[in-house]
Formats: sequence, structure tokens, C-alpha cells
Amino acid sequence: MAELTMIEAIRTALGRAMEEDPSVLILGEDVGIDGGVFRATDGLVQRHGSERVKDTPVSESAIAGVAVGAAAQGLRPVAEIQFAGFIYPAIDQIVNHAGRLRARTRGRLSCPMVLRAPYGGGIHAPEHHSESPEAMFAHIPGIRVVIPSSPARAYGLLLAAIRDPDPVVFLEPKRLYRAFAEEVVDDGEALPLDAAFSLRDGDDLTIVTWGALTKETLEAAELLSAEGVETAVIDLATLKPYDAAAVIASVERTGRCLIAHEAARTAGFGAEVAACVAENAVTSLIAPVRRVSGYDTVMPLPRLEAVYMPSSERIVAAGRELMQWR
Amino acid sequence: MAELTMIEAIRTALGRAMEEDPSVLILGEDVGIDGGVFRATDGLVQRHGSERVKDTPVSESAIAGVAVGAAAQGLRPVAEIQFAGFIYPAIDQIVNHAGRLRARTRGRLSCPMVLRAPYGGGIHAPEHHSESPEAMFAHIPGIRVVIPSSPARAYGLLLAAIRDPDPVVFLEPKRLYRAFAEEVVDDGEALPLDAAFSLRDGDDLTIVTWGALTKETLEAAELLSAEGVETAVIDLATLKPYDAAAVIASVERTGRCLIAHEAARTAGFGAEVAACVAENAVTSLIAPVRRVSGYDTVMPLPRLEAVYMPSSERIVAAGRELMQWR
Amino acid sequence: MADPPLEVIANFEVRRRQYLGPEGETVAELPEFAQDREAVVALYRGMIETRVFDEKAIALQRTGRLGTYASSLGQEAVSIGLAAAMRAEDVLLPSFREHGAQLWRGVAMEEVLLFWGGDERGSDFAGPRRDFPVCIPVGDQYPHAAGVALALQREGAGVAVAVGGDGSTSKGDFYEALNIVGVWNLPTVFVINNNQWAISMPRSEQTAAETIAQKAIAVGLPCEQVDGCDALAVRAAVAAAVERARRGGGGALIECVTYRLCDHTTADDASRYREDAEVSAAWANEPIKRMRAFLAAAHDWTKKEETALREAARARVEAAATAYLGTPPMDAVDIFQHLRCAPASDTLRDMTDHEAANG
Amino acid sequence: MADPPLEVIANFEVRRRQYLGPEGETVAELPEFAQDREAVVALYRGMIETRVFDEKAIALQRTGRLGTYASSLGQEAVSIGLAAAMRAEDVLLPSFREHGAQLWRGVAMEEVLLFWGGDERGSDFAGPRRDFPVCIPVGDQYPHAAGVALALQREGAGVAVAVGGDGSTSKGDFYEALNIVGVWNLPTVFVINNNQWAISMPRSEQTAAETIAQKAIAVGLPCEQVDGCDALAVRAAVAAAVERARRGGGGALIECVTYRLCDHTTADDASRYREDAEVSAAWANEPIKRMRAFLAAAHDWTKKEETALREAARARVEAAATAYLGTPPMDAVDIFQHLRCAPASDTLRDMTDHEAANG
Ligand SMILES: Cc1ncc(C[n+]2csc(CCOP(=O)(O)OP(=O)(O)O)c2C)c(N)n1
Ligand SMILES: Cc1ncc(C[n+]2csc(CCOP(=O)(O)OP(=O)(O)O)c2C)c(N)n1
Ligand SMILES: [Mg+2]
Ligand SMILES: [Mg+2]
Repeated sequence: MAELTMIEAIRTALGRAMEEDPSVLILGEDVGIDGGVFRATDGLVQRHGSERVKDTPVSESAIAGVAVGAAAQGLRPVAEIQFAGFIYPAIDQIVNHAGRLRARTRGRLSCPMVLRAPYGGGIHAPEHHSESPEAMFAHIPGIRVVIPSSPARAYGLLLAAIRDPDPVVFLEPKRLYRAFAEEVVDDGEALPLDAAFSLRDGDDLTIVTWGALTKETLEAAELLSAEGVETAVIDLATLKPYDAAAVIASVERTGRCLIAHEAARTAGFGAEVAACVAENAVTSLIAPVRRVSGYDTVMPLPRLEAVYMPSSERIVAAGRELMQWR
Repeated sequence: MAELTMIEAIRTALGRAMEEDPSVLILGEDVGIDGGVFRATDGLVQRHGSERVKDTPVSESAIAGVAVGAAAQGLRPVAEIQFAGFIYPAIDQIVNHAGRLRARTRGRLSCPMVLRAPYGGGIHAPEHHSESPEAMFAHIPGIRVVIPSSPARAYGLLLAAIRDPDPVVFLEPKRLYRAFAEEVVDDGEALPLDAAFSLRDGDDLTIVTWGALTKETLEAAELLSAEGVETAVIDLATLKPYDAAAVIASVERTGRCLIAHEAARTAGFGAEVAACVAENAVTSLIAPVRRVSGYDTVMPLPRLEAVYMPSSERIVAAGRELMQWR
Repeated sequence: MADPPLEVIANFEVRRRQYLGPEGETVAELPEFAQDREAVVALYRGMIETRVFDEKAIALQRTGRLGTYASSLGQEAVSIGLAAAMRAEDVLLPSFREHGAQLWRGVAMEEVLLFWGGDERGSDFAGPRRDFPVCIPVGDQYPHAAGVALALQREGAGVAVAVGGDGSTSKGDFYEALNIVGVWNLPTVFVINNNQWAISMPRSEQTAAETIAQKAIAVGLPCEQVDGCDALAVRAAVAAAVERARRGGGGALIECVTYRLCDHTTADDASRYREDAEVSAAWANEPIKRMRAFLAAAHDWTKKEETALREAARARVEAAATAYLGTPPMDAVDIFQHLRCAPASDTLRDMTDHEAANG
Repeated sequence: MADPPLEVIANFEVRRRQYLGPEGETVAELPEFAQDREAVVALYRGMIETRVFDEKAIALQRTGRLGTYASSLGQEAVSIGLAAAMRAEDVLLPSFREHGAQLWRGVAMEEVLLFWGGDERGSDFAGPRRDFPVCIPVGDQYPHAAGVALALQREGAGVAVAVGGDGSTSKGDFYEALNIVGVWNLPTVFVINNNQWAISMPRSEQTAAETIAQKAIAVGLPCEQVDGCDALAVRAAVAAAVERARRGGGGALIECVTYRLCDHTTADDASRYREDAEVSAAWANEPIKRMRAFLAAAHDWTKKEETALREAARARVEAAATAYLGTPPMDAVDIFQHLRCAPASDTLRDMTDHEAANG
């Protein structure tokens, strides 16, 4: 039993997956001797050799496409895209092949693969290194989209993703990689890929969020609690498929729904959660649904990054607004 | 004055844009002597020469990237992607460059370009030829997303898109290319790029839709009218930015909102419309918001395409469901 | 750039393979298998079946019983030659124009028809279970082939063979995959059917490279150009590359020079963009005539055998068409099968939606 | 694949250019401009300024006053050589490692610092208004360069020059752009700074091609390899290509062989993946020492001149750093500027949101 940071938990899960299943294969840029630019794969090439931990040329489309081909023939590739801002060239292979192969061959071929990528802002990274493209992936039929929010959840969800028979886009909130440690038991226990996590109970307000923003959301919940507002915080964790039942049940109890995410607002995944509430829990609503999100602007360079990123203050302000409805 | 089909209206708009502005440049696969596989560019190379109507190699990423470079230096490229199912390799250039260049250079360089693509199902096309990826583009900051639903709207919106100083993804519902003709005056009048079209008035129910599904929606509205239900039909037409005010105003009047689109449901653009209603008109709602959409499945091959595509029957059924709420 | 004389640090050449001339005459020393009558007849039979199948498919399309279809008229030697060079344990990753290769590999004619008839069951091959289905997005099959080769390499046998057109060589995915195969020494053979056209785009406007073969130089792979209307040459070149890959020698690129005697697909009208004269001239090179002449000259092929072979091909194709047309329709809810990662509840809701609307 | 002797149908070679050896000795007949003392001093000054700038930038980063920064240590001859070969009306499309080229082109040092300091104003160059900002996504600049060339070609003057690393040549966009430049005969010169590493990936694992230059063969473009530590060679090679392109001769690919003496960026620790010995050995080839030796031998470069030049460079860099550090911060609402296609109402709402939360 050990206290691990998220990056350590991810590394631990990758190591275990490689040990328990010889068909697991790591590939990506700098995943070998360098151990990945965030060290997610540190030590793996030493333990498992360069046949199973493969450094790739700078070729994101082929990384995804090679994973599709390998997955269809019995391997379980876990491919890393170095930053989510460079994942876009891989989308074609994900939409047109990874997500479709099972359906278009009536199950004859399938794609048990994981595409991992650090995502999100908040670490003062260079241009194009702070993007949050989860909504684009969540719209793609035939794939799963998973975003962990703590070391233990990263461990259990990544194991589940690797063992899943279908393609999973696994986005890692890099702001949390080393933000805190928690006890992670390396027992090989996977977490379910379609269940949200309840991070906090409360009867006044539901906040649905995922990834790094769980931090600001929990802070906001504390602040609101000091004002007498009890907030239920749901970490969605799996965006596709997502746990609609958990969202609906909570909103039915609280009557107020706030959604917080870092990505741009328009057509962000928050829209899907809002739609789910509008379709299924509208009669329980005391207040309008509200999204706190990144703005519909280009993600700014580090100097103004903090302006863009939803802060606990913005979440609190929106929560207060909703509490004015009774 | 002439009755034109949508494909003719598009061709007319392209021709006018090329005549009025020598910086307009057409590029894409088979856009020259072949006139495009749907003939959108038929005759243009004969009139304007192969320097302004450029057949490209089969290179979708470069088509977008070349357009970015050309647009940044004073040309107005109108690039065609042959089918929306092949637009994915172009996403990187759209997200990381077309949508960002103005903001990242503080306005020094910009990208007045249009990326046209036929999209959607219903013509019994081969695999990968029937996709509806509009939601992915609508999430990208810095670009516009436009979808016409009639010949006249295609003409006016395409002219506006070409004249706009920023990048526009212009998705053409190919099922409508030759579905009907209407009077289109080639007077160079553009339509606004952020105003929805009201296709029908009604006080009982609002249906928000766009593209080819306006057809089934209007049919459904007729059927509902026969049952005494008067439906307001809004053709959103511009998805990014979209005309939230028009949606809100209508839902405030009717109290019921149905959204119909062809793309898969989860994180489709219908979610954004539902979120807009849930945020801004929830107190007016008599009934839950409802989406009728493609399913979260891979778009089937032609044999089962009709099962996937929202039919007027499905829209009517959902409308009836909403009318049970009073 | 020829200003001062600079030192030459690397040299490359592209070679070309051809055994049979347009009239079936032998123009180079033949490969061993060409002495084997049965082997040559098999190639011939494969090409005839492909052509007869193509004709039937087009007839079905013209009468509304098949979707858009891409004929391989004039390019049969590529499909058949490459498939004949493969072993059962190899994996084929076809483009949309290599029906002949699929048939040779054991995909049923009904399955090919089902796919082009808009039915997913056509990609659930009863025969070569590991072969990839047709790849419609141009060039996307190449990275898959590298990934397949990675798996096959681990298993210790098997070669991935990907085939695509001249146009597909302009896609980034083609190059990225080629490069990875080169640097990882993967058993992947890329076969290009250079049929001179990519819809309306002539080969000369697709790339300024003199040959498609030389694209392999960019990634350090060996390459070869072959006369793609000479099935003996295609088979020999691909076999050499496949066996070399099998022995651990890595990948290769084979350019097969052919001509697309047909429209791009049944949805295309090639007369809009190319001269009839060019097409007529290209008929002189077509692969079936040449192989028949060779069979007659070298293996005493008789008229009777010819008639029997053609009749058998026609019978097979007709039987397949009948089976295709008689295939019971899929159930509507089939669109929700094989989608394991949609939540059970959503799928149920979708099905309910569907049933509510449809009866 | 060397079974039967096949006819050779195409031949290619790659040539290499170098004028100065590691000690500044002349190893080939010099280009004309090398006789021009001022021209050579200018190249030398550019390289010195680049290196001094780099050192300052790293110091600022280490003290928390700059973001992640990519040094060009040891590769200054590429930046300066290529920029010196361009005219003002040409357009530069830089990767993230060619600060020297940007500075030569007239981008202010403060602007470069602002960009790496996380401030968009750093890409609003007061100098070369048409030059592209730094391209962080590896290889994405190449298609832009083809598009820029399309515009320049229409205007009748001007060449687009794109520069990137060895790793960038594995991207599909590199190849797609190269191919389009070839077939459209565009005035685009691709310069590759082959510094032997792409983060932790050595050149030999990036591609099996013997040279990066030969990648041009795939698209029918001319190519050349140059010693990228020889600023005379880089300038001469790029100038020949640029002027050829200007005269309508089309594009070219120039591979400049260098070595990345620094870490990948300030966020990298190269000792994890490469031997110190390799780095020490590479110092023997570094471009500044060699140019100084040449200046001394051929142009009587004095110690005094050297001192003055270095002091001037240091003064310029210090002044720029001071200006950078003194730049007033942007207004928070600046993130909503320059976003013309967000609806006015949304932007207003966003601003209100922002103010509600922050003020
Ligand atoms: C990525 C992509 N872009 C465009 C298309 C449309 N398209 C279908 S075939 C084709 C031309 C392909 O030419 P080539 O590779 O030479 O193959 P051929 O059709 O000649 O066999 C195009 C552009 C596609 N299917 N996929
Ligand atoms: C598309 C993309 N993928 C990955 C990265 C992360 N990354 C930054 S630099 C680099 C290596 C680039 O190597 P090279 O092209 O040789 O340039 P160098 O850094 O050596 O100058 C990588 C992988 C990126 N910026 N863009
Ligand atoms: Mg072709
Ligand atoms: Mg490098």
C-alpha cells in the first residue's frame, strides 16, 4: 500500500497491465528510454523491452492507425499522444476505423486499444499544450471516453480501459499528475467504465464535473457550504457512455444543476449533461441549468490562462446565482 | 430569376464570388474539369482557369493547411472536401491553425477561408459517405459552422461565408442537392451568419433543426397540425455562432422544445441547443426538452440507413409525447 | 540545384519488372512458377472470374440491385497477382478496387456483393477471418497494415499486404505508415495499383515523382515498378517482397502500372475528363488477353478449356448473385448490435424509440 | 529485391555541400559572398546574437521569468544561413527552434521573449508582418508554406521558406505539402534542421532513410544535404534554392545536418536518453567556432572586433530582456479580442461572467 500521485498510479496500472497480459503493447513518442515526457511509462522499457514499449516517429495519425491494425489482430495497444493538442491528426483513424471496426465487420474484428493523452491547462505550458478536446471524442460512436480525477481512479479506470474490448480515449488531466497523492492499492482491481463517482453529498445543488476541475469544484462546494449551501459533487469520469442515472438522481434531489468544465462552452460536453437534465429531470428543476466553462475563445497562452480556466470563484458565483431560485 | 436546385445555387454563388473578388480561389479533389463529384464547381475552371480552380492531390490535411497559408496571405480559398466522412484529417489544421491564427497573432494574420463538404445520409452512398460531424466543428473556437437548408439559403449563406473574414466550415446536406428547386435571385445578397430562419410559426411546440432534416421536420409539423398541434420550426442554419435568441424566444412562447438532427445523439449539436434552453428558458418549459436524432451507433450502410435517420414519424411521435405535458 | 559540383553521398535506382508483352510474348526470363501450367491457369481463372464478377456487379447496380460499385476492369492482374503471392496466414488490407484479391483469398462473391449492396454482413468474411474489410477512406489502410504486421511479427509468421491506388500515395497516412514500416523493419508489403487516374486526376497531376515506386526511397524501403498488366510480373514481384518480409527482411513498395479501363465507379462519368482515344489505346495492354496468348503459346491452352473456364466463371457468379439477392434482410435492430460501448440503457431507449416510431 | 536483373528506369542521387571544416578550414571552392567581409561578419553576428539570446532566455526561464523554452544551441548556422538567403518579401514559416531566423528577419527580441513568456503579443511582429508565428505542432507549418507560396506566386515575387526538424519529416503533413509543392511547382523551400534528435528519438529511429534530403525524391523535388554547422553552406544552398524558386523553378528540400547541443527544451533532461560523450564530441563541429576561425583566416578578424561584437550582442539582448520584463500586462478581457466570430452577446456574457467572478 502506497501513496501515489496520479502519474505514479498511471505508471503502476500500465506496469500491471503489461505483466498480466503479454498482448499489451505501449507505443508513442518518447515512451521508451525517456519514459514519456511526464514519465507515465518510466521504467517500462527496461522491464519489458523495446518490442513491447515502442518509441514511434512523430506521426500521430499513424500511431492511432497502427494501434487499430495491431488491436484488430490480437494485441492490446496502449498508445500515448504526447499532448491532447496533438491528437487531432489521429481523429480520422479513431472515427473512421477504431470506433467502427466491430460494427462494420459484425464483430469479426474489433479494436481493444487505448489512446492516452495528457490534457487540459493550468501548468503554464506552451501554446497548443493545454487543450481540452473531450467533447469531440464523446460524440464518436463506438468508442469510450474516460477522464480520471484522482490517482486511485486513474489506476482503476486505466486498468478497465486496457481490458475493455473496445477502443477507449483516456484523457489525463495533467494538472493533477503531481498535484496530490493518495493511497492506491495495486491489486489489479478495475473500476467500472460507466459509473460516475459521487465526491460529495448535498441536497441544495448538484455540480457535475470531471478531471482536474473536480478540485475547484470541491473547493467551491466548501465555500458554498460555509454559506449554508450543501452541494452534491459528481465526477462524471466516463463521458461516453456516461452515467446519466447518477446525474438525474442527484438533480431530482437537489433541483439545481451546475456543470463545470474547462473546455470551451459551445458544444462542450457540458451541453450533453445539460441536455440530459433537460430531457430527464426538468420537472425537478427549481433553477435553470448553468454551465461554468472555458470561454468560446482560443485557449490563451499562460499569461492569461487563469482568466480562461474556470476558478472556484466562478463556480461559487454561479452556485449562488442558482441558489437565488427557490 | 430562376428556379435553382441547391447544387445549382451553390455553383451560382461560387461563380459570383469568383467574379466579384479575384482573390477567391477554389481547391479540392476533382473540382476542376470534373466539376466536383456533385458538380458544385462545374464550369468554373473553364471560366476562371486552372490557376483559380485547383485540383488537388488526395491530401485532405494539406487541403486545409494550404488554405490556411493562402488565406493568411491575402487569398480567399474555398476548399472542398469531397465528402464529410473524409474531413477528419483536416481537423488538426482547422483547430490548431485556422481557428487560432487571428487570436494568436493579435489580428496580424487571419484566415478568411471556407471549407465546404457535402454531409449527411439518405442517398444510399457507400460506407463513410453519409456522416454528420457538425458538432465537432461547432466546438472549435474561432471558426463558424454553417449549414444551409434550401437553395436560396445556400446561395446567401455561402456568399456570406466566402466574404467573412474568418474561417467557415460550410456543410452541405447532400440529400437536398437536387431534392427541390426554388427561386434564387443571383443578386449577390448575402445572408447573415448568425441568424436562424423561422420556417413555420406555431404556438404549441418549437422544433429546432438544420440541414436536410428541415424536410422531415416540416412534414412532421404538417402531420402534427392535422392533429391540432401548431409547431414553430426553426432552421438554425448557423451552428457557430448560433442564434440563441431565436430559440429562446420561440420556446418562451411555446413552452416545448424538440430538437431534431441526423448526427449521433451524445454530444451532438442538439445537446447545445438543449443546454441553451435549459439555461435560458427553463421557466417557460411545460414539457421536458426532447432530442430526436441519429442513434449512438455507427452510421449503417444503406440497407439500414433509414432505420438510423430520424423520420418524420419519429419526430411526430416525440412531438406527441411532448404535447401530453400541459 | 547544380551549382558547384557537390559530393554525391547517396545513390538510388528504380527497377522495372515485366515478363510478358502486350501480345503475351515473353520479354524476359520467366519465373519458375510460369512453367507450372496449373499455376498459370489459376492466375488466368482468377482474372476471368474477377472480370465476370465485375460485369455482373455493374449489371446489378444499373438495375438498382446494388449500390455504387468500383470496377477493376483492366487491373485484374494486380488483384490476382498479389493475392497469389500471399499465403493463407498473411493478412490482406484491400482498398475498394481489389475484389479479385478478396475472392482469391476466399471472401465469398456473395459477401462482396452484400458489402456493395449496403449490408454490413458482407464484411463478416466466412473465409479469411483476419483479412481487413474494404477501406473506403483513401490510404487509411496503410497504418493498419503496419499494426497488423506488428502482431504478425510477434506471432512469428505472416505478412501484411496493403493495396491502394496511385491517388492514395498522396495521403499523409501512406507516408507515415511507410516510414514506420521502414524504421521498425515490419513485414508489410505495400502494393500500389497505379491505374493512371484518381477519379479525374491524372497520375501526372497527382505527384511530380517520375514513378510511384520511388516514394519508398523517402523511407529507406526497397521498391520496384512492375507492369501491372502482367500477372506473372505482379505475382513474382509481390512474392519476392512477401517472402523477403517473412524472412525478417522488412517491408517493400511495389508499384503496378495499369490503366483504369472503366469509370471510377458506377457514379462516375469518365468521359467528362479523359479522352476516349486514351482508353482505347490502353485496351491494347489489358491483362487477360495477354495471359491467354501466353497460355496458348506456352501451355497449349485450348479453345475448349477457354470455353469451359468462362462458363464455370459465369455459373459461379450467377449462383453468387442469386444467393446475394436471396439473402434475407437484416433486422432493423441490427444497427444496435456490435456496439458494446453504448450503455445498455441507451441502447434500449434507442430501440424503444425505433419501435415507437415504426410500429 | 534483386532476383532477376530488372531494367533500371530511374536514377537518383543526393549531393552534399560543405565549404568549411570544423576548424574553419576551407574544404571546397567558396561561394562569392564569402569574399565579402561584411556579409560574413553579418552571418557571424547573427549566430552570436542568437546564442547570447538563447543563454539569456534560459536564464530567464530558470529564474521563473519565462516559460518553457527551446534553445538552438549548436544549430545557429541553420537559422542564420537560411534567413540570410531570403529577401524581405519572402515569407518565413518557422518551427519553434529557429529564433535566430526570426531575429534576422526583424522580429524583435522582446517579441520572441513575449511569446515564450506566454504572451500573444509576441506573435504580432512589428517587423516582418507576413511571416508566420512559431509553429508548435510539429510539421503543421509545411502545408501553410505551400499555401503562402500560392499567394506569393500570384503576386509574382516572393518565396515561402519553411523550417522544421528531423522529427517533423515523419509527419503526414510534411509529405503532403512536399508533394503539392512538387506537383504545383510552387516557390516553397523546405529547410530541415536535422539535429539528430527529436526529443529522445535519435535520427536513426526516426526513419530508415539514409538521408533526410532523399525524402524529396518521393515527390520529384530537388534536394541537397548541407553541413548545417557551416553557415556559408546553409546560406549558399538555401539561396540557390530560393532564387531558383523565385525564377519559377519550383521548390526544393535542403537538409542541414547539425547537432542539438542543448536539451530538447528547458523542460527536458537529455541525460536520460543520450550519452554525454556524444554531446562532447559534437561540440567539435559547432558553427560559431568554425566561422570565427574562418573570419580570422580569411578576413583578418581581430580580437578587438570579436570583443566589440560580443559586447554589442550582450547589450542588445539585455536591453530586450529589460523591455520584455517591463512590458505592461495584458488586460484580462484581451482573451475576447480578436475573436470576431463569437457572437457579440456571448462575448459580452463571457466578460460579465469574468467580471462577476473577478472584480
Ligand atoms: C480520404 C479520402 N478522400 C477522398 C475520397 C474520395 N475518393 C474515392 S476514390 C478517390 C480517388 C482514389 O484514387 P486512387 O487512389 O488512384 O484509386 P483508384 O480509384 O484509382 O483505384 C477519391 C478521391 C476518399 N474515399 N477518401
Ligand atoms: C504534432 C506534434 N506532436 C508532438 C509534439 C511534441 N514535440 C515537440 S518537439 C518534438 C520533437 C520534434 O523533433 P524535431 O522535429 O527533430 O525538432 P527538434 O525539436 O529536434 O528541433 C515533439 C515530439 C508536437 N509539438 N507536435
Ligand atoms: Mg488510381
Ligand atoms: Mg530534431
